[in-house]
Amino acid sequence: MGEYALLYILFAPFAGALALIMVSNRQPMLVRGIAASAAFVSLVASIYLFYAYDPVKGGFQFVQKFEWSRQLGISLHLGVDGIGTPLVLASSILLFTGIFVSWHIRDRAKEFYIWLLILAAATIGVFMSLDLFFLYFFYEMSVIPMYLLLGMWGSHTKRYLEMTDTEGLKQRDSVGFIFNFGSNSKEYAAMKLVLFLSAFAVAALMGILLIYKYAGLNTFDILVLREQAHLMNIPVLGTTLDKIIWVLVFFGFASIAPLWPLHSWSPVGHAAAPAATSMLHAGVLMKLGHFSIIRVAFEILPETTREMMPIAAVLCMFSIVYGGFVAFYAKDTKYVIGYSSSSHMGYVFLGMAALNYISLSGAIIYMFAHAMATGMLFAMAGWVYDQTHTRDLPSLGGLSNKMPFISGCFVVGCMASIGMPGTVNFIAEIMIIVGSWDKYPLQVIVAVLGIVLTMAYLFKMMRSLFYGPMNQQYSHAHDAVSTVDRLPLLVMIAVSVGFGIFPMHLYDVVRSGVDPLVARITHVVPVASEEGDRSTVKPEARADSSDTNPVSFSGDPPRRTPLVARGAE
Amino acid sequence: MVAVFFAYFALVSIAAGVLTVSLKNPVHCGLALLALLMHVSGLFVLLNAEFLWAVQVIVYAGAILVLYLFVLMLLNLKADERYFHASYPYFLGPALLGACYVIFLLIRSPYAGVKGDVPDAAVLEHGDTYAVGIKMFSDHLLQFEIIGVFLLGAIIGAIVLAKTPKSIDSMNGKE
Amino acid sequence: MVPLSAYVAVSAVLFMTGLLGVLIRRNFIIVLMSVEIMMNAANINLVAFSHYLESMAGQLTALFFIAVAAGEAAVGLAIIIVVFRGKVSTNVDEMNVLKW
Amino acid sequence: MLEELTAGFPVLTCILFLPVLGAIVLWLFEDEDMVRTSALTITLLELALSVFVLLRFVPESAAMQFTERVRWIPALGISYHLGVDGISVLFVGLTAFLSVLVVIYSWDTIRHQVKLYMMCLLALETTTMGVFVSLDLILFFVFWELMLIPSYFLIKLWGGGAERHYAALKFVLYTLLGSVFMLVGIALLNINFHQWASLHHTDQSYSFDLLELLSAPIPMDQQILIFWLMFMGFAFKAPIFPFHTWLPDALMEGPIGMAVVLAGLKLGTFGFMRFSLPLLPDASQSDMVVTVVVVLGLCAILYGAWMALVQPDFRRLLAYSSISHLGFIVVGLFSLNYQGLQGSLLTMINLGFSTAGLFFIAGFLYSRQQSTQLSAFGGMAKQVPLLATFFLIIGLASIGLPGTNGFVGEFLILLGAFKAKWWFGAVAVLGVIFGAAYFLWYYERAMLGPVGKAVKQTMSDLQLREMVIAVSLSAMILWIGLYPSPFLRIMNGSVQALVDRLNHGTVAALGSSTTEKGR
Amino acid sequence: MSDLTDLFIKLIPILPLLAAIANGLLGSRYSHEMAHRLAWGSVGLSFLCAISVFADILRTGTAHEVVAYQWIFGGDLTINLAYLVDPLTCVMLLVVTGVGFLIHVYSVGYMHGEPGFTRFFIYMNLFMVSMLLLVMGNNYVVLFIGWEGVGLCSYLLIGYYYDKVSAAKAATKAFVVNRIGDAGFLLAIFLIFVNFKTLDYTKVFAQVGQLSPEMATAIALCLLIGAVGKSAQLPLYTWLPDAMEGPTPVSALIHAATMVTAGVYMIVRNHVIFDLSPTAMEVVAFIGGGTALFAATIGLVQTDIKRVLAYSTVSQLGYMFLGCGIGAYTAAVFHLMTHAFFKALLFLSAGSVIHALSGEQDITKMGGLSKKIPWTYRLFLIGTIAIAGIPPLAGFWSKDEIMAHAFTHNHFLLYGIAAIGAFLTSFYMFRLTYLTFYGKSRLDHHTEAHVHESPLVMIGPLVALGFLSLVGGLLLGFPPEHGWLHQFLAPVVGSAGEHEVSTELVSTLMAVATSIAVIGWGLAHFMYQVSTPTANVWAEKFSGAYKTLLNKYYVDELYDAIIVEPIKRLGGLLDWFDRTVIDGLVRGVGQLTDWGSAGSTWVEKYIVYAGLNVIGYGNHLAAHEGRKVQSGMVHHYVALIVAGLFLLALVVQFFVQM
Repeated sequence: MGEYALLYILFAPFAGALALIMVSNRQPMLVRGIAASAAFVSLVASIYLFYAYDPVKGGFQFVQKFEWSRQLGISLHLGVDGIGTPLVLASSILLFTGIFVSWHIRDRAKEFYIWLLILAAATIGVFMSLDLFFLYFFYEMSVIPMYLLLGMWGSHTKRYLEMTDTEGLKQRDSVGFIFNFGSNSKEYAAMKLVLFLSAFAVAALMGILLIYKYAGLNTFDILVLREQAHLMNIPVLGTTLDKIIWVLVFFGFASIAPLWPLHSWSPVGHAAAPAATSMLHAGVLMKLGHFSIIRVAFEILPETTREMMPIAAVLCMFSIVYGGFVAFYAKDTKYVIGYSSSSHMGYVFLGMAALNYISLSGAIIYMFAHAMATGMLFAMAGWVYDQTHTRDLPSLGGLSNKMPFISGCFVVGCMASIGMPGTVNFIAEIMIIVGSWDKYPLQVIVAVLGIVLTMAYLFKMMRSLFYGPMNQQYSHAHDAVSTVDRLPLLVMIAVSVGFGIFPMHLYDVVRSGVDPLVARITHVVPVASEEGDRSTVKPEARADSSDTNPVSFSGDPPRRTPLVARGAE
Repeated sequence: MVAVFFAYFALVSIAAGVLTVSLKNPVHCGLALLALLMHVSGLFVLLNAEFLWAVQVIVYAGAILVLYLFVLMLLNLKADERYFHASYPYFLGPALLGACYVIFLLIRSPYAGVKGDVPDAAVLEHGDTYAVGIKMFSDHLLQFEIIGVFLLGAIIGAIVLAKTPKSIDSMNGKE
Repeated sequence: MVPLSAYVAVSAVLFMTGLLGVLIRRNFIIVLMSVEIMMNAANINLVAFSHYLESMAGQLTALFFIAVAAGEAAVGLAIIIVVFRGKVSTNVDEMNVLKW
Repeated sequence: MLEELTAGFPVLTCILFLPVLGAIVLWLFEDEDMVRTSALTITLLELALSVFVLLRFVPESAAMQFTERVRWIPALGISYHLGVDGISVLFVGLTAFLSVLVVIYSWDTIRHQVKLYMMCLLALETTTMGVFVSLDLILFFVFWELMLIPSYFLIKLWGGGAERHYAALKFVLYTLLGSVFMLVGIALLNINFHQWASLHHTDQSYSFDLLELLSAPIPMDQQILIFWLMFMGFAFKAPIFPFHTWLPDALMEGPIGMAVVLAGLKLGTFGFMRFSLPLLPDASQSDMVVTVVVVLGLCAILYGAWMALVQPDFRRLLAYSSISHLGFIVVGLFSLNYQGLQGSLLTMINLGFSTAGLFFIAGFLYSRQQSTQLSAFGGMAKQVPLLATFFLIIGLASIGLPGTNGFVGEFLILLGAFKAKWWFGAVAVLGVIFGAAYFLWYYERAMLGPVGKAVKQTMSDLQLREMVIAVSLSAMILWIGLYPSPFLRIMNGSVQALVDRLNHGTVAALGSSTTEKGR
Repeated sequence: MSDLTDLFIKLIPILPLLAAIANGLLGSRYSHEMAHRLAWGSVGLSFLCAISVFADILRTGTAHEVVAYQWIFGGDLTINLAYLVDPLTCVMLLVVTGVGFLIHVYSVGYMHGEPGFTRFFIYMNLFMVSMLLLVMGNNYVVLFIGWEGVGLCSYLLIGYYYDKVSAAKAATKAFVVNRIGDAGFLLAIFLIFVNFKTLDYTKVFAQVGQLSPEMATAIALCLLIGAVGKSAQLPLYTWLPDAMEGPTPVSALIHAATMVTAGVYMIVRNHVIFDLSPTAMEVVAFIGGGTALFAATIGLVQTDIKRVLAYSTVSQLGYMFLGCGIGAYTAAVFHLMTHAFFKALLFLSAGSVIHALSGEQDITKMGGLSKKIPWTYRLFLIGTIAIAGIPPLAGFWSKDEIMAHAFTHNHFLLYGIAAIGAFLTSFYMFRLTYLTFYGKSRLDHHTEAHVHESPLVMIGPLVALGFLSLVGGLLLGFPPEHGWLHQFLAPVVGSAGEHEVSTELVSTLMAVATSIAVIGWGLAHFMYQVSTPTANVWAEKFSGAYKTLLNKYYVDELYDAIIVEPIKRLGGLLDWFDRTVIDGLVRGVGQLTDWGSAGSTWVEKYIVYAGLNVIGYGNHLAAHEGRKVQSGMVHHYVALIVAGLFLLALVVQFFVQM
């Protein structure tokens, strides 16, 4: 496959979707088989990609470029760097496992798989786009299938179901509709998700178009733009253009991340979605936000990023604490996991905000790690829901006797989510903490307290689900026994723990992507030592000012320097 | 002379149009429409478009209108008591105002445009039919083909729609 | 020499008449007839411009319009027949399934 | 011959992963007896390995021995670095020893979900071992955190109390709260090392390795900050007064086996000795730190003992006595002199026998009376003389009677404390009195006197398995009490090294003139 | 020879230890016979070893220092398990092993048929071991091991009848009170280590000159606290009378002859330090004197035979302390020895009485036993006379020496106290004798029928002790201040007689002491033999004082009220504090989290969600109105299209005009 790996990864799901159109719903095994093999091809190619990516060489590899519109300067330009590679891998894994998680879907399975494949393919497309147009194209494309997946295969919340028809109608048409937190129909969730994301995507699109227009290069190509776009110092509306663009791009994409307070679509969406969708949604779809911010804002507007990222550092605290608190209070499994996801995305923002090698690498690894952890949790929440047809925590309990395997995996999932050592989350967490301390000590304290909070609500959920007295109503629930049911969980656990114990390659890959980026943003270039050990960092400006140092202590004036060395000005 | 013919054709066609819209009996409407078509074809003649004149007469008057009348008769429609729509006045006033406005705009428009390559003399040399034919089968061949396919589709569509649905009958279990 | 604006004005009047017909008549067939009126108005315009701008494109387009009108009439009338079978009426007021 | 065979044999790795592999093996079995037998076999093997390490350990040496080092995440300077020195090697043996006893104890006291229980137990053993043998701070933290998981389930699933869910969650959250702060501290150490390394242009830029971190001087204010961060982790885990409230709950509600491990293995104070003191010698010696910590320790001694005095429940009493003993250890540690450190270290080991032993006794009592409340006891000595005898022996060890191990440790601690500041010792001595008071008073009410009303008439004395536990514990207690020199010899070298380091401080030792020494 | 002596020295404590271990491990396997033989046999062997060591010391005059093994070490601290045998130790060794041996033998008879026979001997042997370590240790820590060890064995033996509530309580009390003293002792050890960097006696005493007086006082007072606890002096004496709950041989061995004298031994051993501190000496002397008088007064009215003896023990120990306090160390040791003889004799005789009366201990229910158990009676009488201080029996010499020393060294107040104490001692001891052995029998019939003389195995040791009580004083301490003992101990405690006193004064003091004792005897004779109602009359006359004395000055109650109860109550308070405040804080944090999460959820529901939904709902309402445009009527749509067209035209025109 070699250099065409990206095409395989991207188009295998599309091809699978096309093939699925041809077959009938009356042959479920064929349907599943096609979906699974498409996902498998994508997965294998991703694994190949991940391991074939050469971190020493760095940069964008496996680049493919197809001209699409010469007049507008649009081309299908694909390529991955160290940041995209792990995310592509995560997407493929979640797609593959998602297919198995939704193995038992009976209702219009074919269509379900088609949309799922398209969703995943679009997500993957974002991660490998090097063209702003296609980045946005895939971004929007990934949102649309969510609507159908939620609206058709989703589930209502318990409180919504409990309302009689007339009440439901009344609610829909009255003020009660405004305060419907916790009692949503799946249609509401789907609508909210798509509208919200599309609305903010438009902001991002405006940003992209402004870049396109004011760069004056007649190209959407990120690689060209980042080298040649000079958007600073164009005065607009009392500020400079780059700031406006940055804000548009940042908040446009941060909505899907989701950064507080733009998160409210996400728990509802998670809650309503079927398991596999939630997995992809929380696992990789949310990372589109961070990824796109990195790709667009960080790459093209490095200076502005350096000035503006403190915004994220402030908001991420709210994300962490607020999400954690609401998750603590929530009574619905998927709400808990959903809010936990939105809380955990705060860590990624923290890592991004600190803008140094360690923390940004940590943020990227955290995205990967969180994909696995939250994927596991959603898969198992989905399993429990399938067995009991409820996600209402107070009414559940004692299921561990009925489903020992699931409960065991759930523990692992929770541990991964908390960032227990041994899982890749831990590596990410520690890197974020190590990296961010100098610049944002307060945020780090909040973040570590957030870990405790995470543990509190996850353990609370675990207890309400699996321990304590069992509701006899659910005595028919059974464990995941077949290979098909166990495979996805085991795969995700293996990945999470495997990278937790052997994170070297992952780290190298991520680092190869982060290093040039941070160097651009902070004007500090990494110098590889003789062994190719890229951890050694030396300030570029050492000759100019002897006290420049990437890391500093507080309270040690002679050596005190900001973490981010300012530019020449 | 031309102006007189023009005035005649124009006035009669407008009058026929108004009648078509306002008569109560559908068949009368159809007949008024026939008058309108004829007089419009006359306008075509004034514009040196003899071929179109022929087509107008043959296709519209000969084919389409007959089709209308057949349908009218087939459905055996009686004239309605209230053949105008209930909100007629609300439409009429603004529509007439709008019409005046549009006409006013049109009249004071300059109508400047790029002159084509087929002056009147050239048409008159070989006749309109010739000119149309040359153009149609050279520059506009594709459109012509498309129209052909379109008509075929329309015919098939009309047949499919209008034929007695068998499945419904069999569903009803009789005949 | 009749000015072009005269043809255009005639065409406009006819078009308005047809439009009014579409708007105010209840009988579906009459509505279709009004559409024919509007098409004829358009044809007049096309031919007039064709003449005055010395280009055959207008005439050709008018020709195609006539063909389209034929197709439209055929399909439209077929639809009317189908609807009539169901509703025993050609009253457009009763055809409001477009409403949400 | 043996040495040749064992040269290069990664014995610590084996020790570390044998239990967890064993747990996986257990998974395959269905038969409960088979599970128990295998668990016992595994722990015995582990004990054998530990004894091997203890025997091959070169005493009177400060060097890390049996070291194994594999680069793990080189970029961040994280490595898989194992090793034992005089401070940690005894804990390895102790952990293995207690695990065997816990398995024996659990043989017939755990009746449901035996397999899972044993797996948790073995997992706990691995993580505990990991804490003791890790020389890399991240590796250490890994095990430190992982320990919470089996602990949580042990308390939650096999606990006897009604509040066990609450207790388990409280334990885990409490400990986690401390450890995350410790994690920040660890991160700061790393950052500091990085700072230092990049100034000195050394190869390794980042490092979490204990031995490498020791070579980097740390500015005083930074040391203080890191110290308090690490203090949070260790103090919450230990637990040091007033962060102790999880302990009575966890010990009360959890199963005896868990209580034995929790109370017997003093991880928190080990952490102080292993990391805080050597890494942050200047901070550890600063007046403020010493005063605060020692005062907390003294409070713990008196408070714990005083609380123990009025507890009607034996396990709760033990919990508070544990707190009291931890106070001793802390006071000893922060006396920062040879006797204090040595005594603390020895006391940590001792408590593994005495406090853990008392928990076993509590378990024996529990299995007879289904309660450890005083109201269920009274005059038991009449019916279970052997139990009462061992109760007394182990109890006396816990209150530090000469001839038992408790005395040696306590004496050294008090001596060290007295040497540091006379009033440290003078206050701590009061703990000795209270210790005797609460233990003997409880013993009197529970064991002596006429047979209590609630005491069952048909009560059997110690069974074989219980005898094994009691006798082996008593043997260890008397051994260390009467002939402690093997143990002292093992720890001497490392303690001496620690004292030297404390005396010189990092900054002075490395001759850096950039920062002032702490005091 | 020296090697052999070293071996013997090592063997002395090991022999009883081996016996204890053997009995402990295998005691249930073999008969009681075997058990007690092992027990007393091992002690006997130890005694023999002690004699041989003694002989060696006597011959060579050098002290032996034997290291058994290195015990605690590290850094600058090394503590060996090592023995120092010098004359002082030798004396103690002989007393401990000798009296111990006799009591072991006695116990065989006394304890016959008790349920925990073997256990008893295990404890006794362990006690011997501890006591031997105590006296033989060459450093403070070994001393402390023995110190605590005897405390433990005392605890075990007091609680021998553990199913008796009073015994259990007494045992706990004894241990805890001792621990208070031990804490002081520990502090003393620390102070010594901090000052001298060593804990070996010889090294400490060699450098003692460097000590500042204040430090010496501090060390001495800390040591004194330890001694006070162990030797049952004011204010920590309360455990000793309660300790009589143990079997009588225990009372004899531990609470009369050996353990309680450990305090005295310790002070004598450390006399070098005490000598540096006059203040401390004052304190020691007054504590001793005070205790002597105080305990004697309580002894006046007690009715339990063993309690009377116990208070007399406390009182006699007071004399020893008094002796130490005024520098009469040899006299103190002398009194220690004689006291060991006669008090063991008294206790064992009392045990014999109790044995004869099937466990009766109340002297008001005895009387007229002299005929029924004549041997016991005679021996008891010897003991009484000895303790009363009537020459030439043992007690006289030692007590008189202390008193004389006080007088000659100008401690007149102390002398007065001691004299009054001596009078009271004489009185209550004879009161005890009279009430027990004379007068009419007040026994109940059932008991009376079973009264019998004790077997030979019990009487034999009594006879030996009686002999020692008779002649011990003369043999060891005559002439006063220059007896054999004084010469023997001189290397250790130094010569006592710095300033010579005239023989007249000595003779006078001896005469005074004798007369005091005789007067006491006479008064007792009058009250309990001649005019029996007098005692009751006086008791009623001074009923307040009588009751106070009978209730032991309410000291126990006082201690309960001011120490024990507050401690318990404060414990309860702390428990409340722990549960509500400290745990409350933790729960409070949890509660805060709860509130925080509820608050966040509120914000989520009413602000974030509702805010978004308001937008949606606004849309909804607008659409609700706006959808009416969508009538479904084609012509409506057409009309709209047309209107739009016009609008467009207007707009276009507007722009064109622009």
